[in-house]
Amino acid sequence: MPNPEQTVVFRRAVVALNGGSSDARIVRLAAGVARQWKAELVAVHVVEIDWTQPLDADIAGRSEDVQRVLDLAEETAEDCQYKIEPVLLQARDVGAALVDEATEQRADMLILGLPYRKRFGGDFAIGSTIPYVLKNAPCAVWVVREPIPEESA
Amino acid sequence: MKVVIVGCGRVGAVLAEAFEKAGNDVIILDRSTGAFDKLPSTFRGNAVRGDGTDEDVLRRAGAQDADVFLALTEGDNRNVMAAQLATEALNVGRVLAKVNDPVRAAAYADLGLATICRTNLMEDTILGFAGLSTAQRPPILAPQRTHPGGEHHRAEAEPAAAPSEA
Amino acid sequence: MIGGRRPLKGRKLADRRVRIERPHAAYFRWSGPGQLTAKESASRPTTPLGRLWARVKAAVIGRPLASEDEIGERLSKKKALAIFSSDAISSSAYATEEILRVLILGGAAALVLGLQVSIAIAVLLIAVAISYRQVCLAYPTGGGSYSVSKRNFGRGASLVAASALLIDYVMTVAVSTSSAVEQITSAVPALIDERVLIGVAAIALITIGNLRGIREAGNIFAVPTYLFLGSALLMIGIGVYRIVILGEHGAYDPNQLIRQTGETAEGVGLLLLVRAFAAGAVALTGTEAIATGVPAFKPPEARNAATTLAIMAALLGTLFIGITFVAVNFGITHLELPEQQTVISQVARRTYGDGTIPFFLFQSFTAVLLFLAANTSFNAFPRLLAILAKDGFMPRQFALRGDRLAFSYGIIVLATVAAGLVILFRGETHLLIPLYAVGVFIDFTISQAGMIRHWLRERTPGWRRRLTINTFGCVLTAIVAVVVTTAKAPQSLLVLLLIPCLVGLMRFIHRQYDAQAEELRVRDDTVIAGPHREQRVVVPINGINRAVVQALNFARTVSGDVRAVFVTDDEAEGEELRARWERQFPGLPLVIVESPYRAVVSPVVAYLDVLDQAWPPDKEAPITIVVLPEYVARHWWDRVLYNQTARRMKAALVGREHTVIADVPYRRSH
Amino acid sequence: MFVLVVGGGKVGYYLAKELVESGHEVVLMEKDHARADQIADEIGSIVIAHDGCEGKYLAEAGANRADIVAAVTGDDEDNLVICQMAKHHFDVPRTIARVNNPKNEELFKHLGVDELISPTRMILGSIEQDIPVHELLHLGSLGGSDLELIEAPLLPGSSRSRRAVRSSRSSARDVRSRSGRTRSSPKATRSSRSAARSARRRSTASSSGTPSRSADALAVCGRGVAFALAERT
Repeated sequence: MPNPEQTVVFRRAVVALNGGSSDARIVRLAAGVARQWKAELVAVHVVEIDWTQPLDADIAGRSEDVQRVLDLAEETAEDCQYKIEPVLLQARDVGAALVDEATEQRADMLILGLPYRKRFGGDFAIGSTIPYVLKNAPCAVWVVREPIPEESA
Repeated sequence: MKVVIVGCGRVGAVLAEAFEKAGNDVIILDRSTGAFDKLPSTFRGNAVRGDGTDEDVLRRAGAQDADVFLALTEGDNRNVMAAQLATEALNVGRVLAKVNDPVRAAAYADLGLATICRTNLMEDTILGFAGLSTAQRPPILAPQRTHPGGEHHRAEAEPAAAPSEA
Repeated sequence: MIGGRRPLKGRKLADRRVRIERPHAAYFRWSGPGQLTAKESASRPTTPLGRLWARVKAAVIGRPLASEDEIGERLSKKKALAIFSSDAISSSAYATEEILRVLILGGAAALVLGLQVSIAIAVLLIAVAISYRQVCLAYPTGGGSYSVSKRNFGRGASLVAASALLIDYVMTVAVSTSSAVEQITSAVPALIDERVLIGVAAIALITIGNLRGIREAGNIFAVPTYLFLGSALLMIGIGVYRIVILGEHGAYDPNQLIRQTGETAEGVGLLLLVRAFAAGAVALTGTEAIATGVPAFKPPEARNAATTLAIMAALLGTLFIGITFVAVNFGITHLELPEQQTVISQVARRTYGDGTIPFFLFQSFTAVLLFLAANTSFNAFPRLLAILAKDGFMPRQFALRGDRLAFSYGIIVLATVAAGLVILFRGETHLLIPLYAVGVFIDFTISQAGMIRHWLRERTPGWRRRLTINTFGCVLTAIVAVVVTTAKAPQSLLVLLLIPCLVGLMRFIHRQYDAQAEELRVRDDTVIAGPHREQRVVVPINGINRAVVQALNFARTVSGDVRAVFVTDDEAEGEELRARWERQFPGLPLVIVESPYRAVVSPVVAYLDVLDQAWPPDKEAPITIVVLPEYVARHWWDRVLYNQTARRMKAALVGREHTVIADVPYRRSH
Repeated sequence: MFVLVVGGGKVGYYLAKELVESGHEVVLMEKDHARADQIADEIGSIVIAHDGCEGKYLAEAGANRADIVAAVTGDDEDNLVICQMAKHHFDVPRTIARVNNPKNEELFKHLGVDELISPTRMILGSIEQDIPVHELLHLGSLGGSDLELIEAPLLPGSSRSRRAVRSSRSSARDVRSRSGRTRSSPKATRSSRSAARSARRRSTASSSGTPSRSADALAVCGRGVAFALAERT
């Protein structure tokens, strides 16, 4: 229920998708929160292009797997009766692209998922993206960690 | 036979001793004098402190016109450069560079420099030991063509290639 | 922006990113490997005419809904009572009248017995309700008589039940609408001449509403149902108060009765009472609705449905007996002259006062409720048709949902038939009634019999008691079915005749589908290899032009055996063409068929026959592909100028064995 | 143009930065993680924190599609190997190496490195030409030696230099003489930049008439330092 007393958490959030299991979780979370203030949601998926290819190589646009990441996010949002605007990017570095996109979109929230990694004994690989975003993002950042699955907890 | 060894590591020291025992004239170079401790006290060859990639140092040590030049330091690039110096400037007959990066090893063999790659050697040997099939690479990658600077002494370069292929 | 890629700079000097446009995103969604889901825009029509039609459709029935938009709303008891019982409760609006219409023949003395008859019917109602409670509990997945009988008896009985139900649903619409219109004309007699028009218009409105898929209908239903219930109970309360406490009484005026019937009283006989009972039995119609809709209830579904059923039966019984009591005691019967007046409207007039606002309100509540009752059939009939269609007993179209998730075809069929009935019977309820209720009781009987089988087979705890209840219900409804049918003869016989016709039709359809399925069946363990039959191509041409060249090029990709056939009635023209042909299509056989009788199509067909006969009889017959060059006209209006021959050719070849027709359209490239 | 710079020292850093500013695609390889992070922090995500001598990482950095590979580490042997790998293994059309030991110049040229930057030689040249010391701006010290890189003019009189190089050499001299006039360093940056611009213009002009008609001057300027390299397209 919208509560006018409560402060607005965000008006426009960038939801960073990584194609993993955490995508659906963060989209659902974002939609749930955004609904209270009719905030806008932007789903951003960044495809990292290695240096062997030009940055504008025709890669992400043709990959069904890449498209599916955004399609699934849209679908998840629709399941929650909310709209999410999908953005697909190619960049050399995911973190930098996310920060730049959030800046350009004038987002006041950046939401990232941190999936639990089952391989290598199971842990949370923070990687380089999340630290970069935490350090450089122009807005508030939410990192949503997955719960540790039962059997390995 | 005049043998020049750049890098007095384990391999360099062992080889220096062996060449010397076989009655060869051995010159061994290393950037640190401490490295020469690995040589046996009986070693009577020429141990020179100095950078093997410096033409002046090599000349001063007497590496010119050597028959065999082995670049065996820990730095791939130093080895490559020393070997190329030997080929280009010192008129050495048979040159071998140890290059541990397989990509570079192959690339320089392509460029006309005999290379030996420890990574490849160990990989093949251990795979063979484990009973797996190996890439069947020769232990020493023979030069695939004449080194760019080797035109003027092609005659020496070619016999150099032949034995390492065998 | 190049190829849908827009380069962008970042905040840091060297940071770059490229935004990728996603061309598929407007139409499809990638939902899995090698799997696409079409969005609404992918099914949008592309031709101007199609767009126009879509716009009209959207205006009338609303924008298309995706399958997942179906609201699986679970109903509370309160809402369910309103939704499922509008049919049953609304029958109290005309049931009393039907009894009195029969009893009037027995004169004033007989009319007084109306109350007893209605009590008898109420008893029957209780019996049926108790029996149906069992159905609710035994079939929580929805125990329509079709599914109950299918599970317990198999195809034959279930088809009879389905046919009876189908007839009944149509009748519900016709009767409820007519009755509703009569309530309106009773209140506003000036409209009496327009009643067929009003009835048809009402059906049309309900149809559009249903094509729009009014699933959010819970509240729409609840309000009028409860308004009617409240005002009817109030009316009965006032009536009873005035009769019992104030001692008001109205006697039947024999002259009036004679004026109404045009004949003298025939005396109160048993037959008359039985007929009155049969007429009043329409009150029970719609009782089965709750048992059919169990899955729509909030959990615990079965228990909630059973409770709702009991409440509904109690309400219906009270209303029915109450209205009859008041009507009889006020000496009310239906009036034909000077103005047609329904019994319930007269009761209302008497209790609330003529021309008062409560009277008009009550009349409008009654009319609205009756329309809603008609609407319940619009929900149930297409659903039953869809189930039948899925089982292969009805044309498959009935199982398809329209843009708005409603079973459009079923709705349209129901509306058409019901409107036809309203027109045919001039919108008079009592003329329709004899056809009604017959099917209901056949249905009751079958489903109760099904329950007997069910208990005998399942033998769950308490089955003996339940078996007894259902056996009692079955016997009772069977007797009533016979009584109703005989009492309402000869019209009711029409229904009895119609049921076997429908069953026959459904069996026929099923056989057709079965035969077709058998014909098309592929064994699921067969690996399909490539084609093994030889192919040859025949291209009928009308000269050498771009369309023909394109067709020939296509033909040559299909088979090495290509020949062109040119039919002409002019020898010189043929020779000319051959000369040009040999120059331009070296090595490609051309057959010139001279046709002195100027026929074009039949010589080609005859040539194909000759080709077939020339094929060695010991080899498997080849597939002959007839490639037709076709010029695609730019506008719809000049299409008539082209391809008439091609069309005739197609018509001539469509049934020919071993023959494939391939159209090669030539489109202008701009 | 896609330029692969190996070595994230001062030279590599400014080279990469200036190239990016002038709109080229640049990737910089620096094996020291801390230094790599620092550069990435300042310029952006163009840094690969790997050793550019390793063939595998060169491939990852896109050496096979690079137009220019500039090896500017502090070690001659590394620079040589990088250029040779780029040239012969990855078919890079143009390679530039920094040479610390002037004696190696000969060898590098001989082994196919297209362009050489020799800070030692430059300083020697400057000293020979008697340029006042205070006009030389500190750019970076070269690893392992006491030498400093101050400016990068291409020296006259190198008999083996190609025509295209020669065509830009005159303009490089121009650059030096112009920037030499300015004293304070912030101004120097600006003026050296404009000098580079004019150098570009001039070198294009001066290259016309020479056999390498299509020669285009790549002018690179750092803090008070101007490089002018001619490159054949």
